Amino acid sequence: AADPPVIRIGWSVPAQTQHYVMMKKPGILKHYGKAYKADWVNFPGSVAIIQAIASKNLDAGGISIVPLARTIEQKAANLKIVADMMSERKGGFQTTWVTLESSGIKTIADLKGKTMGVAGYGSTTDLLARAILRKNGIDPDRDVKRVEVPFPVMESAMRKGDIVAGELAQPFYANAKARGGIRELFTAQEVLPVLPLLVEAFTAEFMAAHPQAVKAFLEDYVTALDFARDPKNRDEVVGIVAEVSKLPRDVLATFLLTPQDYFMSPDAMPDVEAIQKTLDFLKEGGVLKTQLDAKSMVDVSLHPRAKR
Amino acid sequence: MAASAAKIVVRGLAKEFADRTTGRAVPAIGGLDLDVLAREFVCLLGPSGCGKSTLLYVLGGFVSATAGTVLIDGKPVGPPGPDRGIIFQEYALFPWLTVLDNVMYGIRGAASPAERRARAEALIAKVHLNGFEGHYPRHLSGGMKQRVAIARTLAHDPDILLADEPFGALDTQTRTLMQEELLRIWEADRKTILFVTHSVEEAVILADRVVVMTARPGRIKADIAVPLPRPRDYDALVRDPVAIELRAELWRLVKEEVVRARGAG
Amino acid sequence: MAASAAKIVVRGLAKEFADRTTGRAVPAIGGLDLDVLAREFVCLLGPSGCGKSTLLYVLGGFVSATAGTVLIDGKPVGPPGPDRGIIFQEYALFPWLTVLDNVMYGIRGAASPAERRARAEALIAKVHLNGFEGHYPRHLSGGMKQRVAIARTLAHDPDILLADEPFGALDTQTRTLMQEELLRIWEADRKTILFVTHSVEEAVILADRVVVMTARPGRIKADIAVPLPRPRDYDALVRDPVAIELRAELWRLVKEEVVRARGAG
Amino acid sequence: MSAAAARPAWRALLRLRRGYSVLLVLAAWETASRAGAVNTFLLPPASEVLVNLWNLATEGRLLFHLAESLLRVAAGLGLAVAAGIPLGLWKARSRLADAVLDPVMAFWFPVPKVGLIPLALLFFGFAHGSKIALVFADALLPLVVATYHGALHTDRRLIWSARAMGDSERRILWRVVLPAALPQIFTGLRLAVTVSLLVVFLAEMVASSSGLGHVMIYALRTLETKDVFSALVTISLIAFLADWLVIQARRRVLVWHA
Amino acid sequence: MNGAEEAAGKRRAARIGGATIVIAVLALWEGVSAGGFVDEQVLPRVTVVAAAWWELLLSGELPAQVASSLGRQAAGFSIAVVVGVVLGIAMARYRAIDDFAGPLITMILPIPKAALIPLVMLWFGIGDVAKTIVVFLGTILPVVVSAYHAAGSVDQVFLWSARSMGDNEAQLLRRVVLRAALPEIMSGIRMGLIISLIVLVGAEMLAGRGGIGWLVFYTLDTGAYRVTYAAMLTIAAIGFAYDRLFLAISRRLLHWVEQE
Ligand SMILES: Nc1ncnc2c1ncn2[C@@H]1O[C@H](COP(=O)(O)OP(=O)(O)OP(=O)(O)O)[C@@H](O)[C@H]1O
Ligand SMILES: Nc1ncnc2c1ncn2[C@@H]1O[C@H](COP(=O)(O)OP(=O)(O)OP(=O)(O)O)[C@@H](O)[C@H]1O
Ligand SMILES: [Mg+2]
Ligand SMILES: [Mg+2]
Repeated sequence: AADPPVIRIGWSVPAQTQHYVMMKKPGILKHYGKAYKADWVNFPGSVAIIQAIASKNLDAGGISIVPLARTIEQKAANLKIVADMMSERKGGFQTTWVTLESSGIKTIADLKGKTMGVAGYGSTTDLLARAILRKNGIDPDRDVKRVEVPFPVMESAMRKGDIVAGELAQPFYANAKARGGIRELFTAQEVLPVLPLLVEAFTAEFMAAHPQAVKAFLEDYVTALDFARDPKNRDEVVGIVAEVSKLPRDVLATFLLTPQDYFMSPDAMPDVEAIQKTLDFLKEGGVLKTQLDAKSMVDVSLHPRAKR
Repeated sequence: MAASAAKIVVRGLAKEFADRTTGRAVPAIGGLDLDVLAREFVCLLGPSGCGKSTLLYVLGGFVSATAGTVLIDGKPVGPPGPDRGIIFQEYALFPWLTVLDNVMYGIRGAASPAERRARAEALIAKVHLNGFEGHYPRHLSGGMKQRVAIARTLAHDPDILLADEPFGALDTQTRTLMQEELLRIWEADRKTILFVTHSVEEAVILADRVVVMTARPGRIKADIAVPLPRPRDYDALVRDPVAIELRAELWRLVKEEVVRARGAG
Repeated sequence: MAASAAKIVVRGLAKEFADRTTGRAVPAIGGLDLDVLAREFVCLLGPSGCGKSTLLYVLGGFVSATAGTVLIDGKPVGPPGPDRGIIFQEYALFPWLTVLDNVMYGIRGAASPAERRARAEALIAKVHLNGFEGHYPRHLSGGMKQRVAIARTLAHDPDILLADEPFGALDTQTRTLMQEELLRIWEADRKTILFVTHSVEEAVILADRVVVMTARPGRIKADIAVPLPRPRDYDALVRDPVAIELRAELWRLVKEEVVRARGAG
Repeated sequence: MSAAAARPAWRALLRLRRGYSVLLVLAAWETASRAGAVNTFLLPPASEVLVNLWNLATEGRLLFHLAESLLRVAAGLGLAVAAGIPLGLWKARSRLADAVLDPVMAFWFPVPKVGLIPLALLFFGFAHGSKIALVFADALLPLVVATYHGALHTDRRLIWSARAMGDSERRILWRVVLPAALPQIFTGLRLAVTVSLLVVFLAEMVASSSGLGHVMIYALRTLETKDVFSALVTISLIAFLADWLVIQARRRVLVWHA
Repeated sequence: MNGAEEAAGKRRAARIGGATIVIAVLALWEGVSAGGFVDEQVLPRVTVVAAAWWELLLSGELPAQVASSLGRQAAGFSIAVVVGVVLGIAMARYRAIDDFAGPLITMILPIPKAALIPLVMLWFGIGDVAKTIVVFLGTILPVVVSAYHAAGSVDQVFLWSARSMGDNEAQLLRRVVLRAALPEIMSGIRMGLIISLIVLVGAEMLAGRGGIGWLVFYTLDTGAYRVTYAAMLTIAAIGFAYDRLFLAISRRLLHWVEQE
């Protein structure tokens, strides 16, 4: 038989547990090496993965929603969302804006005139924070000073007093919480109850050329997801994530695969409705220039758990 | 003498240097005519700063003249080439090469490496530097460097030799030995030599003709044949009336220019 | 002469250079004794490469001796200082300073800027370089650079002057003028001068005493007083029997060493 | 006179001669992305980028960020010059300083300073301080190394001359070794200018709320490729200008040099 | 006391001084972190970093990452040296090449490599070639600028001497210009060597297939700072070793250069 097609797939950290399991435990996968092979390439983030896809160096990747939407809007690459990866919603962790208990900040309105930390200007969470601030009567550009602080430094900057509030993703939230003295200020819940954080995307060209490979890949993807979600494997999965992220195991153990972790949908199906809401939100915020249709962006024809 | 027969013909040569600091032009040579016949040994005398080195640079093809023509073998002077060898006033030894390698630098042609080496070693012996073949220039005394420079230029055996005070850093006795060596080479290899010197004595011993330059901007002040038979003996010339007369005359000519330059200052 | 009275006392001085390429030591000076009295004008003659410059470097405090003692004013020679001025064989002008700034470099003390400038300009005039105050060294001829170096050293007015062939790049006539200038300064400012020269004539005109060095490794071969009254007239000395005899004697002494060096090769 | 009249135009052409390769690259860029040879998402046409740049500039936002970056470069570079040249001179002239500093620098310089950004943020603040510190840390390398190598090979007779005229070692450092090393120091300065620009943008990309690097990373996150390239073109122009200034200064200061 | 003894004494004092500085810095680091002056999460203690380093070493990850990086670094650096020296000398000697390449160099090299990554991906992919090119682009600047200025200030009389001894252009470049410019070129190469290690981080950001620079950037992102510092110290140690090697080679090549 001919060699199975190679899927060149981009991944990044954090929050791609399905990928990490697939990379580190190919033994549990049914089709790996038979129906397809995977070339796992790490990138610093979704933008880099998209650039690699646009320059034809990748066929697929775990991508966050804003860059994906912008890519499709600009027709830079014909990407299809084929599976859900992680989302922020009730029942799972949501990026949280926190303050110190001692800071005296009780409500969002108290932030007026204060300095707060932004992990990345222009990122999805930044757009959400802006919307929430505005909703609470605070002009994000004028009423507060917002400085860019990398996630890992956020807690320290807050404790040191450089900023009074800041956003924390996992594992930084778990870490800060464990050290105590932190109070939650708000989450994105208010503006977007469900935020599809990361999705698995393939180029339409690759799907057309190798449908069997993609199908097999998605089956394995679901297998990895099931493996990760199985409580008896938790220790092993924590170990895998620790190895991949190089973060201390004990830190990860405090939240990983608990309700404090990002939400992984058990059926791995993309939530079209939530995606559409997110696209609408982005259009409203001016990030997207055109109205995109979530349905046309999603292609679950090869998804093993799609209702046909 | 017919201009066409001369090896080197200089007509109306002028050279000005742009002085970047003041923006004015500094005239170094101002309308100089000179002929040098093939195989002639011409010495050039002149006050310090009168343009002697500059003249050699123009003949060597290193700097271009501001005005005038320079013909070598009837053709306008070209870029620097192995037909004209030059011994620079400031030696210009390659500091990254040993004495031997400096001298071997210019030897080329069909010679095998062993032959080239032998030739270089012979020349090093002629300038009395045997034993110093492996030394780098910075480990040599002033006079030794100068002798390496002489050997290096002689090694590549140019047709025309332009020498800028080549013996200036040598004691009188070593200088005499070098003069004898140079005359031997000149006679054997039939070179044309233009030789800048500060020493009237040296000019009289070496030259067929002595050319005296004026103070800056340099022109030819006098062009005097040396009517002394060769080989010339140093001790004999001390007492030779023609030589004494010639020396006095040259002395007087240069002195005039030095005084003039001083007045002009 | 009592050693204690001498300005400079050198005893058993030896200097070897390590030759990194061969690993052997090259002896430059081999056991040299010399006394120079205060206000004495001593000329140093010797074959090329015999260690004259090296001796000056040791006296200047630039290089340390391998063996022997050197006393200046009765004290072991210290690091270089403004009491000993040196004119280097290869000029060592600061290329980034103009002629004027080079000469002004060494002038210090309580003088105001205007006074220092005036002093520098006077010295520039003395070496006949008026008009070139604003030039940078690389725009000067060899002889002009040498004269700037002379002016610079004289400007800072050292007690002891160590001069390494300071007139080597000058034509005989300019050289004569410089010699006169130097003698005037020596007499007026009562300096002690150790003067390396290649010219027997120059030594006889300038020196109280002429010291002849042997071939490398340098030692003192002869130490001869010059019994000629001052001021000495160039033209008169040409015919003076004492001077003629002295020149011949010095000539012979150096020649002997040159020949010996050649033989040793 | 016709020659005199023709001169300005001729001069202008002469000046163009040094810029034509840049024009060629711009033309190639434009053609490639217009002809569809490259994905315009990755490389938008030059003309669109330039128009976009013009819009950003007239809007004023870009100029603010440019000023922020330049301030950081100027401060960091200034500190690096003030520290690097004396350090290089001292290292070249004192065997003790060399022996102590050499291993320290050999260890410190190759450290990728991006890794120190979190620390710099906490130590020097989220505004200018951290960026200035990083610029300083990296711009120091070319200045110290160039000054050191330039000073090391100072003609010993020049140093001797100064000593014989009574200069102290300290004075010699400033009056002899420094000018002798100046040609190489200028090489180091040229490099330091480029390095500073590189570092400031990198630091601003990792964590900053202003500056050209911030503009670029913001545009990158929202995939506004034209804004990304507008920032890049601005960086190029600034670098070109800064380099030109250094070369002019070099020409003026080194009149005595070949 | 003779000169050799004095020199040895100074060397010893210097070595002690150097060691003191290193120990003082490490102690300060430990103190600042352990004493809570800086959050341990941002600046892990030396002992923690050392432990992480040791772990990475034993697991074989560190040697593997270093090995994969050094290949790219060596390739990028070597090409940069060759191209940089040739281009720098050519620019100094030929006006036309200077006019063409000069503006491009000053406009392209200051662009952050991270920003060029999309284009590098487009033209060179995401493999070793692309990363080597990024290293090359980062490293060539000091080499080319040094070679340019050095070749431009070669003493005229050397060129003249060689010409009058019949050197053609190629011989002149090889036998005189390159040799005379070598001391200054070497200082550019020294900077290039150091910078080639620094830009590994940028190059390996491109797309991770490992490498010591990738390790730095990756863990900087995940917040695993103890690994970041361990990787940075490894790079510093490699840099230190390279610099010693450079000095040994440079001393051999430049033994003819005058030093007081
Ligand atoms: N590169 C230059 N730039 C400007 N002026 C120069 C340059 N080279 C020489 N000059 C000037 O040209 C004149 C002639 O210089 P040149 O070196 O030819 O003199 P020279 O006769 O060789 O003197 P010397 O006997 O002292 O060596 C001098 O006045 C000098 O100042
Ligand atoms: N730095 C050095 N390293 C090794 N050997 C040296 C060094 N300097 C000088 N020498 C050697 O020492 C000897 C004496 O040199 P010195 O310069 O003192 O001679 P000199 O008498 O001044 O000769 P000249 O009249 O030619 O200038 C020479 O043989 C030279 O090769
Ligand atoms: Mg001359
Ligand atoms: Mg000497």
